[in-house]
Amino acid sequence: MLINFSSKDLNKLKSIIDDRACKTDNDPLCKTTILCIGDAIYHHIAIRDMFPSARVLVLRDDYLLAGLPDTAEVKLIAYEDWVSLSIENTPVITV
Amino acid sequence: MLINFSSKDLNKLKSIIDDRACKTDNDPLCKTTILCIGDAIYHHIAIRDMFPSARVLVLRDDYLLAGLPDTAEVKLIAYEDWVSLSIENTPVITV
Amino acid sequence: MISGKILILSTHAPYFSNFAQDAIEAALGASNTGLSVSFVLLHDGAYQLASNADSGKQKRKSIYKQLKAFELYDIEALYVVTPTDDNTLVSDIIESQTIAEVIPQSTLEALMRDSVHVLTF
Amino acid sequence: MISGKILILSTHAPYFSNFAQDAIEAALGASNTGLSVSFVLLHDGAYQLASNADSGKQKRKSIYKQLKAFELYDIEALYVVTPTDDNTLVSDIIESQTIAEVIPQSTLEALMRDSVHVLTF
Amino acid sequence: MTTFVIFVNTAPLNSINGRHAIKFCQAAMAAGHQIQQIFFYGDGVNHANCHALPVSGETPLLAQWIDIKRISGAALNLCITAAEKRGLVSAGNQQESVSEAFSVCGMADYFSALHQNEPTLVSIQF
Amino acid sequence: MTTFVIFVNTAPLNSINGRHAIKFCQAAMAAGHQIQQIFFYGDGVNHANCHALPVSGETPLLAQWIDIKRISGAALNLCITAAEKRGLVSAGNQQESVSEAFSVCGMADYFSALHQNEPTLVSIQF
Repeated sequence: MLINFSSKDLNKLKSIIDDRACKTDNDPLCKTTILCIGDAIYHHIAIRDMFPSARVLVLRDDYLLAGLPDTAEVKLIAYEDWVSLSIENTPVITV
Repeated sequence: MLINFSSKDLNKLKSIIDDRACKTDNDPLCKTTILCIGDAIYHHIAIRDMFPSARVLVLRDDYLLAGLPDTAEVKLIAYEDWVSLSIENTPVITV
Repeated sequence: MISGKILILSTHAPYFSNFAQDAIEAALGASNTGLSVSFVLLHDGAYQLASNADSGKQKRKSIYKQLKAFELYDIEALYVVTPTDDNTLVSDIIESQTIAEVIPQSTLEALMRDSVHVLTF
Repeated sequence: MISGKILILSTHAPYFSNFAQDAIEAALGASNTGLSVSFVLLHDGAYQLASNADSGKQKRKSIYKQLKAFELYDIEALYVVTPTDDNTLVSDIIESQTIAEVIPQSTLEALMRDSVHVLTF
Repeated sequence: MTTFVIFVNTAPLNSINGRHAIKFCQAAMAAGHQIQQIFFYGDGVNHANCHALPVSGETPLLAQWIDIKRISGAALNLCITAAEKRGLVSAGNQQESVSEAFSVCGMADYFSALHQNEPTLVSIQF
Repeated sequence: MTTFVIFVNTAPLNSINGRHAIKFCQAAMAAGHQIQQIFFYGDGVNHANCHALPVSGETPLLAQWIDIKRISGAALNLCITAAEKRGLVSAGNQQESVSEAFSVCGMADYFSALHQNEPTLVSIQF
């Protein structure tokens, strides 16, 4: 499952997914992926803390467009990665 | 000062006004008035708790449109009151 | 994974924006095309279940009545998710309604994982 | 109360919606008409001060450069309000910029009370 | 008597704020106040679209704006920059989808109203 | 090869999501995938307005949509109900402000694509 999260309303994300459900069956392939886009990029650390079992990624173009620092701490991905992620992690849910 | 608050982002309201400033010079006429409209009507109690020194009102039409219970606890006002409030409490700030 | 199914998530309060109406029209459109539709109210979407909304007097098309009519349009299931925070306002609305099946968040997650297509409004 | 003055509050992050641009264009319009404009970045609006935004490469009109050019257009004052919560991301941005005067929330409140007209974006 | 200057920058469908503005103007007029102008900015310019199909059973917002203009004499001013960005005005000309009750104008039409030294002038944004 | 069905329900100015959708489609095409259709719903229908003035120095979104259509063969489908509510389609006819690259259609055009029993079909909303 891939969640494209574009909002700053973290409660909305919490109402959709619980951290316990982010890693089903202990199978790493079943991990939920949360991709922060748009306004959500400012909250990627809070989101990572909120969902430690999920894989939390950030869209590189948006992150750089905002002028935020490219540190090792943040996992930035390109559009081509987003395409692959979408294929490998259906359903894709945009929130 | 009248603040028309239509959002559910309470942090935005907090970034604009501090409760200490809601009652200036101990003059009751200088009280800040917060009018909850639109999505903010669902949060009027949280807003009242957050700003105990402010006068917190709710637009009646929106409250009834949402189907929320008309209790004594909530101070509902009509459009004609909104007009008077706007005249008596300039500037009017819409958030 | 089963095809021919769609999950629609409605996350906004009614009347103050167009999202609740957009979600309903998408559900009807999907059902018309023969898709099996599961419709879930969550987050602020639960407020759509307030049955005594003053929509008639204010000349607004009733969201509640449209949700209530879902069964006439072969919409498979109407759910509302139990709120995760303690919000008495929304809890009261959910308790006093009878048109949506109340499900825990874990069921929503199962619904999402079982879906091929999801739309969110 | 002094007339001929306007206060513009810009509360949104840049680029992801049109609000930051709308606020800037309103400020320029007000200044052109001879109004004395005070422009305040607050809440997510403080993110507009990130000077190394990748807008050029992504072919977006730079919000930061437009704010920086405010003094050329007789815009009286550009302020940014110290964030009320401890947000290191925004604090770092505010500390490393030089185009906006940093003011505490109490100054914003004084600005609002002294204003006759206020627009928020 | 107070004179109101109204600023609308939200779209008719996306937000209830336009409806708020209409009912506010109606209440202000009923109380004997004046509406000097309604200025449509940002997504608010979409209020001028005369081809927008109203929801069945709902009173069209456009008809209510035109009523406010008729009764109060308030100008319905459309910000040209915002209208151009949204394709309602092109090469300086209103598209035929823009209601004739609206006037295309610059931001100066709004801000010069605020410039007047009138303590009885109140500006409100919706 | 995967086939994508794209759903856009945000306005071009109000949200960056439309730009996301464009760059996503471009990346998908570059990787050899197919775009079956882009369906514009809600405020997304405003993407079809050919009179919208692009910001100077920015590549117009409309031109990029048309490029995607040209290269991939993807249909640019405009939901008729959403377009009518926003005055882009009136009495069943496209307004002259709607780009000819777009086709007005019903929701069935989108949902019947999802109906097909294709495991390689992925739907994404922007």
